[in-house]
Amino acid sequence: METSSSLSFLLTLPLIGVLIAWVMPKAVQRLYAIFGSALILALTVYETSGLLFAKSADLAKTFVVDQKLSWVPEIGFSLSLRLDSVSAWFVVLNTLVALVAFSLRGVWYRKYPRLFTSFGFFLVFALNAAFLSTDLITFYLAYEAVFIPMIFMVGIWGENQKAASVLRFFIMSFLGSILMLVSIFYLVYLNHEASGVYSAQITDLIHFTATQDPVKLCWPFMGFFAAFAIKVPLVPFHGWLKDVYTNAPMPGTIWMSGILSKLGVIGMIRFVLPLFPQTAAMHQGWLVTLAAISIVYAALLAIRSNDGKSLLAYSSISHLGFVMLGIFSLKSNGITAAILLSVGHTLVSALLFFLYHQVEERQAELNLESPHGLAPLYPVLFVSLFVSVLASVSLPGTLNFGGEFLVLLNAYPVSALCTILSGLGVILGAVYMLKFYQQLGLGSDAQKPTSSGVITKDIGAYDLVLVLMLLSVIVYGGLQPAMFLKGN
Amino acid sequence: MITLEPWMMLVVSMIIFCIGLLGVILRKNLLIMLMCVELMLNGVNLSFVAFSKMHQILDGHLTVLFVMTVAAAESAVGLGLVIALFRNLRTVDSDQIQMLRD
Amino acid sequence: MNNTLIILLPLLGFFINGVWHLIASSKGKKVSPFASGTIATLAMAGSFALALTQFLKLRAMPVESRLIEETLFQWMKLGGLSVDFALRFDSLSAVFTLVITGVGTLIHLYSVGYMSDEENIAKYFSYLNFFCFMMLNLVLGATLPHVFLGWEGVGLASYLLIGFWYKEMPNVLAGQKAFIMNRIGDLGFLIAMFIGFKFAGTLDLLEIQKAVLSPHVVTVFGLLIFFACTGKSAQIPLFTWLPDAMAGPTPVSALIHAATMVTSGIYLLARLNPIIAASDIVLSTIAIVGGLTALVAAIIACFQSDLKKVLAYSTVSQLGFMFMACGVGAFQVGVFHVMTHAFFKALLFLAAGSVIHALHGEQNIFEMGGLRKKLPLTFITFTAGWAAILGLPPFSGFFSKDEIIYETLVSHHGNKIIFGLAIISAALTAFYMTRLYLLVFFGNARMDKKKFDHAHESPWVMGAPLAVLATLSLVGGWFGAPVSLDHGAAEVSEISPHLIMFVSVVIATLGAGLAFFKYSKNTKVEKTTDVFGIDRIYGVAFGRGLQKLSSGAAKYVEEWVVQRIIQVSAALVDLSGNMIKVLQVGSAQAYLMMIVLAVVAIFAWFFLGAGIYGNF
Amino acid sequence: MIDHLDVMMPWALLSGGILITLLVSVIRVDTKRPAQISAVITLLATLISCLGLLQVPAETVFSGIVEISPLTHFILALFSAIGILFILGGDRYLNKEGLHLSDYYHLLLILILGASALTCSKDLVVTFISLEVMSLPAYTLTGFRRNDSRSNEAAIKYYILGGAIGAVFLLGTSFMFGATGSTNLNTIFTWSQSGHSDMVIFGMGHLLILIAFMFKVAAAPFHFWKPDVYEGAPTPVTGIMATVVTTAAFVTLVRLIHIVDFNNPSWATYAVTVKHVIRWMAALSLIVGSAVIITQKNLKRMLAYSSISHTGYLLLGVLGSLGKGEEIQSVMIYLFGYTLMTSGIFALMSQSEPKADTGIELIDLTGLMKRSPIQTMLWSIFFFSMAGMPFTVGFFTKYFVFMSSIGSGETPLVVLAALCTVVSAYAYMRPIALMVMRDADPTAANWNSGFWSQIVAVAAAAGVVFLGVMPNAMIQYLKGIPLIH
Repeated sequence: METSSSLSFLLTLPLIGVLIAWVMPKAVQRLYAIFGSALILALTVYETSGLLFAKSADLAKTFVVDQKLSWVPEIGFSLSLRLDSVSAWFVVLNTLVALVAFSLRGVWYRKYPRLFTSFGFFLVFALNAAFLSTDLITFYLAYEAVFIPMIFMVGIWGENQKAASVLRFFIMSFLGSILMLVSIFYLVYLNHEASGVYSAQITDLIHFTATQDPVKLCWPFMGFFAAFAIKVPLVPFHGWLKDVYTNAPMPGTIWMSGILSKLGVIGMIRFVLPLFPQTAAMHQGWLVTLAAISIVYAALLAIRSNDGKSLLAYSSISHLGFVMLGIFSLKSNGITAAILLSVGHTLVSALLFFLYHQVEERQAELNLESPHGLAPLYPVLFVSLFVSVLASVSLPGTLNFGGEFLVLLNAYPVSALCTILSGLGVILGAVYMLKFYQQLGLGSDAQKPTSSGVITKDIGAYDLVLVLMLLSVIVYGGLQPAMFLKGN
Repeated sequence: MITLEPWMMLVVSMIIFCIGLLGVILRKNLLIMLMCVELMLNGVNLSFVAFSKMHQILDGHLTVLFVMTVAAAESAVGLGLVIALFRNLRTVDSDQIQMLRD
Repeated sequence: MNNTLIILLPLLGFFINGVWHLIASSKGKKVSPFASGTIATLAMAGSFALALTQFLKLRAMPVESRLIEETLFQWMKLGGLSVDFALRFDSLSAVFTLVITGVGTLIHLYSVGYMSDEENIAKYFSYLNFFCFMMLNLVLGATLPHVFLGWEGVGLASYLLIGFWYKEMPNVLAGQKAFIMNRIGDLGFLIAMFIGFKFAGTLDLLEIQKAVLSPHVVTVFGLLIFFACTGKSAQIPLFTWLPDAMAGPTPVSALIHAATMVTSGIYLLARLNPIIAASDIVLSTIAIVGGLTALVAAIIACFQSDLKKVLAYSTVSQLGFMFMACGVGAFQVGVFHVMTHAFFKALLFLAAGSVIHALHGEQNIFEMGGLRKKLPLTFITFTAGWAAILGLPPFSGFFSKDEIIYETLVSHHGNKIIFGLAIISAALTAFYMTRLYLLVFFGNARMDKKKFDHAHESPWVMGAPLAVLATLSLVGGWFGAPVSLDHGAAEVSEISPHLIMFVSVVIATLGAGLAFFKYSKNTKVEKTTDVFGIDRIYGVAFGRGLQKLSSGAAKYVEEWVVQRIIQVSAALVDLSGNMIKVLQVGSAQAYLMMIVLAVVAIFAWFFLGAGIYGNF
Repeated sequence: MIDHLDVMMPWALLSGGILITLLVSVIRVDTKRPAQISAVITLLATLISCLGLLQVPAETVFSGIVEISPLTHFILALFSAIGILFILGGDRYLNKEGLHLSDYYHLLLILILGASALTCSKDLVVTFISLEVMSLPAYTLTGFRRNDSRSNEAAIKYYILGGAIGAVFLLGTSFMFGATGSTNLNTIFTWSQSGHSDMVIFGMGHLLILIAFMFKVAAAPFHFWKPDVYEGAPTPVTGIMATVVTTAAFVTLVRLIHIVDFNNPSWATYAVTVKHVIRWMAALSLIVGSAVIITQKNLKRMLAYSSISHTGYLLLGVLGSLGKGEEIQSVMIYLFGYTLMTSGIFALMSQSEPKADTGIELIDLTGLMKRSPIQTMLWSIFFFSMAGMPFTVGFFTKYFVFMSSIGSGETPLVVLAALCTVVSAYAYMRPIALMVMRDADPTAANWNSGFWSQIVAVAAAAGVVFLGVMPNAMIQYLKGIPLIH
């Protein structure tokens, strides 16, 4: 095994970032945030490179790092972290999403900029902790801690209906996570009864649940499922999503759709399936059905959305439905495909929201009911947007295609019907994403706005570099998904 | 010849206690409610004496002395509060003091 | 290496033109159409040359082992699935590659002239090159996912090119329609792949043919593949996008919607012919659907007044012929017709483009007439195309179409119904093509005098491709089917091929004659009639239906169920809070009363409920 | 003779301090500083001497009616610390309200003396007397705003209900005395291990005593007094009641529950009864607390309902510890954490200068972010802690009570508690939303952070966060304190 320095490093670095934000002058916060997160990204990639770029799954296994820091030994809490090829991807994506979110210009760099930057770095910290954690309690703590900056982010920099939407977001997520917490306690207690030690270590608990009757584990399973189904979200647990996505400031939206939703994904992969393999198998029928319904239902809602953000929000639910479908196939191949797809979804949704923000900066009133015809005015921006849209509709050659294709391929033997239903989502995906692009870019002969204060230039050089970076990962991943398919 | 059995004293004490309780619940005058609280305490005092007699020990009697002292202090405080209230509201009717609710 | 270069050259062209376009348009400059077109055409020509060398190399090989394979890299590997990014050049791919690159080169060349006024010319050529790149992936890909890559890629290119003039919403919507209808078919492709992988354990095109599959699986697989083909090749039920696709520039219609992309369905069926032919249900479905499409499209074509739309329906109809051929097991005949059709239909489109170009965008055939003098080259080449599609000997169409009609009768998968459908469609084809031919080139000029006077023959870049294609339309059929895929065909039959030949020529002549009588003098304006109303029905069923479904989901499920559950539970909590609050009346005596009640309850339970006497 | 005066030193100091403060108050001077200073010095001395005695093993004094143990020292230290915090933090509030009288200080000291005596008592009569010693200053302090009829009303209500409940407690004592012939807890416990006669009368007595303390900790359905009294009382007094009185009452409640030997099979049925009573009260407290809290607009009433729901959680811990005396640390940890955050909240609250005379309302918090980001942060920390969010002490307090009641098979109740947590979390998030997301309402209160109250709030917030991240020391220490012998 490696030395364990790399893991605490992944956690301490963002925290240092939080502190430095308060000594930096307000005017340079954006610059600081971008450089800081880029630095963290570079270091993270460097640290995890063994896992990310390993030629084979077996080779990757040699780079897995485990670290256990005692935290509250009296009650068996420990800071157990594990960096393997699954968490490595999520950790890297996390910082990448932070970089994208920090790169946006907006009110958050004018109003309380330090607070924004420090919230952002805190999010990076909490998410890293959640992605790396193999101790259920630590995971829960990190999982909850993510709310705190998120609530404030929506609250302080959000738009009109923010209070109601953020409260709903908080309450629904909290409902799920507290049910998970009770389930964790229950498992820890049962394990304590059986083995005499308090431990929330996933390895210990897996040993324990393996000996239990799967029917008995139904309730704890439901607790975990509720938390992650709300977080991802699966239909019908998505009631919080649209409002908070639309009212959140764009970085918040990017964080939420890009990486917060992956908390649910990693929770399912890391905790639910290993802890309750048989229970999950018992319930597989409706789990798969739920995933398929999510795909189609969210796509239907997206078709009707006339607001870009809510359209993208629903499309996010729809795509995450595919991820869930792969996970609920309960086969390691399906799960691996789901990881691939969630990497793709993270990149694409971050990119789409990022570009949509760029469009919004150039034309304030963006109603998708009527065509705006902006593409000829900002050709580079719209080409980027179009390629992102194509990735989102999972055109072959993009990362998302590999993900969706492999997910469906592995889900087909489980449930042909649900796979076909999900396949309808692919068609509907094309319908709404094309609508999104066409109404923004095509169909009318627009003029550049003349009023001052509005950006009239095409996408800036820095933004373009960022976009190209993401796009190249998406396309490279589409041609070489093997890099992302090293198993879980 | 009828002897005074402890249970008889207990019954009386319970009756006194309940009278006191009912008084607190039903009367509208704060001063009478105050007195009824004292009545409750005195009912209990009686039961202490009864049990003390039953067990043939003096602890109960001793307790009664303490309780009486406490009751005196308590009613002093109570009266002070009622006076303060009366200064502000010019009433000692318990129905008039229902501003804090919900 | 050559296989790779064949696809890389168009990709390179795509990148050069694409980046050029972006740079130029963000600087507000124009790209020279000639330079841009030269790059694109050269890329295609190079590709064609390479394909030709590969083809010759292939010819030199022994018949059984005619295959040149190049593996570029491993694409996907997960569990039992291993998909390589490999290019396979065999005789079937060769035909398609040559058609794509050859006709493609000509159309690129033609576009240089046709699109010279276009502002975003570099974008146009980059899209064209991109299309060719994807189409070549489709026909060269060694695995089903690779074919699917091309399959979706050409769909995308088609979307972009149909909506090329994107400032008008109808064009954009036509592209969207094409893309989405293709996607519906693609779903069939996807599921076919899933079934194939589940039962055969591989997605390699060669291996999957060798896999032993149960008849049931074969049938489902074949039907799904065919469903995918109906999308891409515009067959019933997914054919309505093709006429709308005429919103794109005419060379695009010629290349994508006549010569190449729409024939990829035939390619796929021919490629998978052992599996397709293994199921009678699949074959007869293909034959019937193909026949019906041929007939229906031909009927609709008779009522069109838009020059390009007539040709579009004609394409649909001809594709129906090809599917008929596949459906009776004569895959090589289908492929033969793909080739000849590519020549003459591309020719017809380009010639039509030339007419439209000359008339500055006029597409209504009742606003034309008498153009044979004004546009002699166009007229001559169009005549060649006309003769070919009618199936007049010795034009190429004669050979392929005649063979299809013959096979429908003699193949043991064929029968009289299909034969009847073929014959009637052939007659109708002759009718509407002649109608078109007469209305455009003969009679009086019915457009403005000024417009007529302004009409002039196209420049050589447009003329040369016309000439080449006209030649090919003439000679393209002389050498017979270019590839042999014998499954159930070539039965010995008592019916003489010559008899069928005779019948088909007579039928074509009859159709043409009827049109001649009707349209040679009388040129009363006919409005386009939506004969079957299929488009309208689809519009209601899918367009409006989807909107209804979507708003229904939003209103009834989202608003009334999902959101309502949240609201109601919030309201319930609030209500319970308010109800509990009712007890907080503010009177100390009431509080004491409630305390007493609680005490009484506890004691009652202490004495009664807990069975205290039994245990104490 | 009294040969344990050394361990009694803190109480002696406190009592002496009370006398001195009383003396100072009696000498009329214009400034109230002398009483304040003497009170602070008294509490400091008490605190220091308590801390010095923390390691002294438990021993009974005064012929068995009082037991001095690490727990009682700890609790007195805690109370003194809270007392200091509230004297310092409330200074500004008292001046503003015109309540700065010397009497305030000695009443406060007597309250603390009574509360700490309550936790030491090993005799029911002593318990009664210390209960009254605690309650009488509490009544008086509640009515301390003499010229405000709301304050008077609160005091009267508190007084009447408290007096009646005192009588109920005494009745219970009398029954216990009747059944066992003693009021000494050790004797009663010994009796319960062997004696089998008069169990009904004993059970009645025990239940009455429990009910009396359930009233003191405001478990539903005995909670009605709490919102009204909280609303009427001066803010620092409310704070004292929420911390000192609640803690003392809870510790005593737990001790009094365990005067019966539940492990003795002959008490099995009764144990079930007690368990059911506590279970129902816990469930009702949780439901009432969390359901009503979301309908509240007055901040103090909100905190009253919040404390009712916290009582529910504490009862969960009690339930988990029933018959397992050593597991009482869940209650202790909860009380400690709750005390910490409540002190902070009340310190913040005493900084307000509401414009309406109905006290501080939620609306007074609107737009606080714009006016004072630091206050907003402090409020948020306390509210997050109340909701049990991670990295605050509130998470660990909940962890322990949940764990301990899952351990005793109360999982459905824990699920209920979890659901109630969600509901009350909404109530705690709402003020945060108001502070952060709304512009200030024109009728909103002014906020003036006095130096000392700010220090108190910051210290409490730091404690909340520190214990939320590094709870080891707290857990270790509180685990080592046995409550019941």
